[in-house]
Amino acid sequence: MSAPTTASTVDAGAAAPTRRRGEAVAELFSQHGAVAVLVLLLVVGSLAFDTFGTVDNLSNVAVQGSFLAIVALGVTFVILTGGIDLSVGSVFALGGVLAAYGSGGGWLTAILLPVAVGALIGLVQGGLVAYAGMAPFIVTLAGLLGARGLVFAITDEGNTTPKVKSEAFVSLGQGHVWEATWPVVIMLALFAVGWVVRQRSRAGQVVVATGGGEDASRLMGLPVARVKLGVYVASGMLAAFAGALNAARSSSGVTTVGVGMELEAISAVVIGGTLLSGGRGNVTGTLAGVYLLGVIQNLINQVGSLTSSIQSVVSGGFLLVVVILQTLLSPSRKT
Amino acid sequence: GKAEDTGGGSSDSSAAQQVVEPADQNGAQCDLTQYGGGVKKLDLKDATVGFSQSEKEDNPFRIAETKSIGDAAKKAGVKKYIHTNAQTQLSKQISDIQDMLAQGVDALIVAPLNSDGLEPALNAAKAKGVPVLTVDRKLTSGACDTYVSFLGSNFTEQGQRAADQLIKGTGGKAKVAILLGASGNNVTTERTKGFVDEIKAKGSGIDIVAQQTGEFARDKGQQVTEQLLQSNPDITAIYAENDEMGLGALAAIQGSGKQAGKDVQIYSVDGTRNAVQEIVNGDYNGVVESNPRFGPLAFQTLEQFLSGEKVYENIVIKDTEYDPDNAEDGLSSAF
Amino acid sequence: MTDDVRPPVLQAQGITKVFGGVRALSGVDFALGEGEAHALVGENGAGKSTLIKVLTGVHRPDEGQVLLGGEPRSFGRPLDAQQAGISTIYQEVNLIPLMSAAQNVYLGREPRTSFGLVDTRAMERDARELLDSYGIDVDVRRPLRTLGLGAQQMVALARAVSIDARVVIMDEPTSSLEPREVRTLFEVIARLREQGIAIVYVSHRMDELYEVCEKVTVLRDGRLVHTGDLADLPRLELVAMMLGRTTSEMSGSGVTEFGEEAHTQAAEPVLVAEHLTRKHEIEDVALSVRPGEVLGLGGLLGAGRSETLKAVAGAMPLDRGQVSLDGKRVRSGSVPAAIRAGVVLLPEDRKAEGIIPNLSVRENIVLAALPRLSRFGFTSRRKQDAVVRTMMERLHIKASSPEQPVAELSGGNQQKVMIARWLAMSPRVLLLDEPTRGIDVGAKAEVQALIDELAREGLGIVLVSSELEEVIEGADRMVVLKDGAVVAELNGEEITEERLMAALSTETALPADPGAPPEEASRG
Amino acid sequence: MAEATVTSAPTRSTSVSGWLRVYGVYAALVVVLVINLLFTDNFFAVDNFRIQLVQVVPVLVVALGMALVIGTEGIDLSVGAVMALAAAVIPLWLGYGVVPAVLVALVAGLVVGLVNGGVIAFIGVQPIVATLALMVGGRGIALVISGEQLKSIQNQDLRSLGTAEVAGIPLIVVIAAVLAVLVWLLVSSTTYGRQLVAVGGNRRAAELSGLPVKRVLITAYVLCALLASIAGVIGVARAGASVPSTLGNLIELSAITAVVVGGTPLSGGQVRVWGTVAGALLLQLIDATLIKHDVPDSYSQIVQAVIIVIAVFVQRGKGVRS
Ligand SMILES: Nc1ncnc2c1ncn2[C@@H]1O[C@H](COP(=O)(O)OP(=O)(O)OP(=O)(O)O)[C@@H](O)[C@H]1O
Ligand SMILES: Nc1ncnc2c1ncn2[C@@H]1O[C@H](COP(=O)(O)OP(=O)(O)OP(=O)(O)O)[C@@H](O)[C@H]1O
Ligand SMILES: [Mg+2]
Ligand SMILES: [Mg+2]
Repeated sequence: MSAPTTASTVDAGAAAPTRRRGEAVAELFSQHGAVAVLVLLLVVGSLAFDTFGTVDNLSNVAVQGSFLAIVALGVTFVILTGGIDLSVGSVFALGGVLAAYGSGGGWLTAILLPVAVGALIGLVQGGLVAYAGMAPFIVTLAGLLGARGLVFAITDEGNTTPKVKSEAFVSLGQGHVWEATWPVVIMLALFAVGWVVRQRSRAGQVVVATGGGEDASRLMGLPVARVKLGVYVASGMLAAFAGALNAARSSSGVTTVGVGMELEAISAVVIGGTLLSGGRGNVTGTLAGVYLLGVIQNLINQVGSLTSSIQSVVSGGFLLVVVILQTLLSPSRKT
Repeated sequence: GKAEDTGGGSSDSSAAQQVVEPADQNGAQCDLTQYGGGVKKLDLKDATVGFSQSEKEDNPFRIAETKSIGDAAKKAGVKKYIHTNAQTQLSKQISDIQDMLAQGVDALIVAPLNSDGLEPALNAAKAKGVPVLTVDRKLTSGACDTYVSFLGSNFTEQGQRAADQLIKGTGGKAKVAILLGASGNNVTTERTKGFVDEIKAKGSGIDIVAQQTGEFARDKGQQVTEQLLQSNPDITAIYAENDEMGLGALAAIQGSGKQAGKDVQIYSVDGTRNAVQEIVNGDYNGVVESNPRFGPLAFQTLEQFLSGEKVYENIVIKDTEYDPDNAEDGLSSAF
Repeated sequence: MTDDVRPPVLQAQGITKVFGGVRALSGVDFALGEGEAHALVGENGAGKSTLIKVLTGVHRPDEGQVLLGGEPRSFGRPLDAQQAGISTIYQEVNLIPLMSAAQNVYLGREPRTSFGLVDTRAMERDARELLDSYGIDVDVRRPLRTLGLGAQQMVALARAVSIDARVVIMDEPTSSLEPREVRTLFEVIARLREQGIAIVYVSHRMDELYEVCEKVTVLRDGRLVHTGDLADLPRLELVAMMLGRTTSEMSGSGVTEFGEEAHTQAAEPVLVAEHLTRKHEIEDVALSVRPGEVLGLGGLLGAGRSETLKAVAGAMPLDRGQVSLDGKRVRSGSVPAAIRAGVVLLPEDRKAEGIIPNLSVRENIVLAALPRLSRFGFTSRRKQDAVVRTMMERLHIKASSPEQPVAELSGGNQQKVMIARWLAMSPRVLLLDEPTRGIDVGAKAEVQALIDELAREGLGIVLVSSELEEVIEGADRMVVLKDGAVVAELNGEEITEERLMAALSTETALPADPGAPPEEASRG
Repeated sequence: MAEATVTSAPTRSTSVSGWLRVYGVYAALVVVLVINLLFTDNFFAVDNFRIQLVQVVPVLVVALGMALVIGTEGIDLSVGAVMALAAAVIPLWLGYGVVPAVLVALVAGLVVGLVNGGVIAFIGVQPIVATLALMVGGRGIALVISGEQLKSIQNQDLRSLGTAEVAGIPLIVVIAAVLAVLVWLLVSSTTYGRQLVAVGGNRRAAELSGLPVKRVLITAYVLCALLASIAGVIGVARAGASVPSTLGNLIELSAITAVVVGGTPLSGGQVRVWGTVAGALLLQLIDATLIKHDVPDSYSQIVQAVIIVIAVFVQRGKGVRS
């Protein structure tokens, strides 16, 4: 029972390099395919419409996408753990209303109040998922109902729309820093943090591991439950914060915003190359996914004559095409 | 929330032109110099006009509205006409308006999704010196400041008139169930307020036994009515905040073996052909109209304004109403 | 070499664990002395893994307590145990397939830069060195799932050992390791013991136990039947204890249950596979099996034996090559086609590719045969029960009832269920990848005898096993693979460990694959 | 092998929690019934139960299909859109009579099912996004087909489908019952049913055992879409109008909830047909209770959320994932 270790180590490794190269390319595509498609669209758009490539238009697109982007950032981490968060749309609305109420006490409370409540909702949902082993889909579906109910409960069945009182807070949504508006700057900052957490922090590694194999992670002695709890809290906070920003932008806490936002966020995340089953994906992809959706909308508006029904058909068809490409390029495709 | 107005039949915009309430003709006025930072004179012939629709054109009211404005644009012979649809998403409507501004529109017609929350878009328009005319839903922000003028119906008054019809029709004695529109929707709020206040004021013998949302949808209206009729059989009248729910209620009443229009009376707001037809059939008791054909009046107002004339800040449409006496003749003008 | 005055570093007292009805452990005591290597043995389902999971906080005991260095400790989760200095390799590889080998080794304890961020470069460097020292020369950035089960097991080992611990627990670490890697493992264990680290070692391979351990604890049906020094316990007696029989009942024959004499074989091969090629996996592999013949596939870890079997069974798309049965060509890359032709594969990774955990034993057995056990698409319970009964009897499958969820069975019995699934199809050729992986001596003997019997009944059998004796004694003919290509074929008497090792180590310029880049051609 | 058990195998248990896991939804149903009998006027009346049964039909029929898809570890968000499509095509073909119209509606469902299933089985797109695309696009297509118009149905045969009775029981209720039995037979005692569960339990193993995995998947999505289009037809017949814009809005969520509340884990490998039926009824009764007591929208949404969580909590199996 003995084989020269030196000789044998070589043979196994031998096959590896080429194998890696192939995978690397596919990996690159599936992770950054969204970016590629986005660039492509931008080029096509500017060629097709002379009003598309303008600074004016593009900065619009940037601001418009920033709110969804912040929400999707949180959802990305939830999905990475193999979970899902359907409550973000309702929490987004709740965040806006609370911010408007809170703005009475200045811009700080206008932010802290919604973020705190968002965290609380995340805590409840995360607790049920992480410690009671309930299905995230159903827990957050209940969250979707409950949070929206809460919105109507504190606004007299949505019959009152609280206005934002703090000027400082309003300027947070509408003001500029250099050329960019605050929401964009804040969003980019959050994504920078998100990128570091995902790529370069232990927590990020555990998040991905949890999604890649929950039981294995537990047996490896990783703090699975805590991490799960964490991502739902983060998602809740980000959604509420985005809602607050949105309220600042429109200087009122509208009760009907954020309907269907959860699905937009999820598709953005998936278009961004994150596996819905968890374990693979990154935040840059999500950012690209969000702006893909945004640019499509903008292009539809550039045409300026499509009926709402045709618009739905177009966005639906596009979504399908993108996810198909995405999947075909993905290496971890099950066969 | 679904569109507040739905029905069937044609939407040909030549029928039943809108006429203005004479009462409101002596309200405040606005002109080029007063609006925003001031607007330059302009002939519609060489103007690009944009229309931001709030809800999907999947129901007669929206279809009629969009069509009417599109036709009027053609008639006015504008240089370019573009239209967008916010698909009941406030954030999208803000984006839509900003996109159109980026495309360099000279004037905007906006059907606001919500009375609040459009500030960023409107401010952008103001900054660009682009006049904004709002139709069908009134903004809470100031006329001749964030927008030139509002032209549309008074939803609160529609509610009042429905109440008056009901009081008259039931001889002042009834148990009423209200089918509310979608929660958080201004139209719901105002049509409820108008109705309830009027009942309080004039209908001592009438008590409201239930207020449940039918989300402006026929099937939901039917289901809710079925439940309510069963648990309180003594209901003698239904007030539906749009025709679709009213027609749903009709189906429910017939299903329960009661006689619609007699045992249980139905009143609703809209003026769609289907509902008016039912009055003719004697199964329906009253419909208050909410006229969607804003096109001609809107462009007339724009023309005046851009040519430097003064225009009224509040141009309230005089809505007709249908009851068993006039339904026959009114049928043709219903949309 | 052990002196019992030292207090046990890890101890279990009167542990009882019940899984809804099933009594996995009842009143088990276990004591692990400082720096000792302790064998934990027992049949499949005896409770070894369960005991380990109780010791490491995966399961909470229903009764009894765990003591660490004398003090009672109750670990809420594996993390607590790990922090208390107990490092574990659980049965069945438990790593993250989508993450790289390096990440898997350092998950949760990644080297960090001064800013507290993960230092990827350092991590990959360390991982590479670590794995190299274990003779696993893989690209540590590659997702783990692209490695074979064996390589994965070595990564798991690397992880467990690189956590500095006082106790290292290994639950069947060698179940899919080659002699070479087993060597490496033993070297590692030796190193650990020099550092005074205690080892708990679970294995169904007797000779390994005697080589590594000085103490032994024997479990049967969740009860402690014996604990003491291993040296003064004859192998036969140990086995008897595990199986609960007396030594007299034990057959003292060879290491395996394979009959000595070669099988009588028909002249014409039943299965012929040629030019099987898939880039980076296997290169122009050819093999043929005659009815009644057991063909062994030899090779080192990662030689591509599993790939070859998958290729023949249509479970892996091929770039080139074809399989034919009785001269009739089988559509390649289609499992159903292969099965229809009578070629079936018992996959290597039982958990991931074999059992359907939520289904009962019965449903797992009849799964493949369902269509022929149904009428007009309606399943016939009567026909099913007939098949299931015969299979469970013939293979001695231990289950509370045919309706018990297969996930609750122990490894060995799950393996038998897998075999039963295929026998129910009455196949022509049986492809067995590690058929005795992780199953106990009793069951192993039964399976080996079964293979023998099936061959006599005229089935063609291809056997892959990481246990040399098994292939050597079992096979009538052996095809040796290296880096996915055939390097030698041994017949009858030639089949010996020496010849095999020779074939593997010799500098073979044999089918060097043209498709591959230079660095591949220059191997050895 | 404890790992495997942790991930999916339902461990038979004698404890209370074990009992609840299996019968929780029925228990909940009884509780809600009792509460209503005590506190709701005119609740214990034939016509009340008939209303509840009639109203539950669309969700129930859709949920039956959803249960199959969830059994394969998938999900189908496009069911609402399919109902809309069915509603949209019916008026166009009603001229040729009810049967052709209904058939065309079913074909519409079939097509959507094939697209969903094909994209998921052959390309391997994740079900939730694949079906999300059709959820968005499908309703759009429906509106385009219908010319964005809603049309009243004059055809009496079709209308009577919504009102007719068989031995005092509404026809559509009978239809739903028959469908439930059929689905139950399919799952419990056909080759396909068992293969479906196997695919949901361990897809790779099913493949290696020679099961026609792709066909099984596609069939599941086709069946789901067909049931959805049936629900669409029923919806049209009930309302006496084709309203593609609102018909089946958000029904996917109700259906999924019904399935999960009924004890079918989203992790696949199991289909509990009668649990699903009970789940749908439970949701319907809760809804009815809240309406009959005139609870405002806000609180009724909160109450529903809480009840759903409780119902799923008591019968949770460990490791159930989205
Ligand atoms: N999670 C579980 N749920 C139900 N029963 C279980 C569970 N885990 C183990 N069992 C049962 O407990 C008994 C012991 O299982 P265990 O895995 O400890 O055996 P083992 O000695 O490790 O066998 P093997 O040598 O095959 O690994 C078996 O009968 C098994 O069916
Ligand atoms: N020691 C190793 N070094 C590098 N790669 C390896 C090693 N072991 C396995 N692999 C990888 O695993 C794959 C094939 O291994 P696999 O285990 O399936 O082959 P095998 O001959 O069946 O070995 P096993 O005995 O594990 O079945 C190849 O991709 C190979 O690169
Ligand atoms: Mg074990
Ligand atoms: Mg192998």
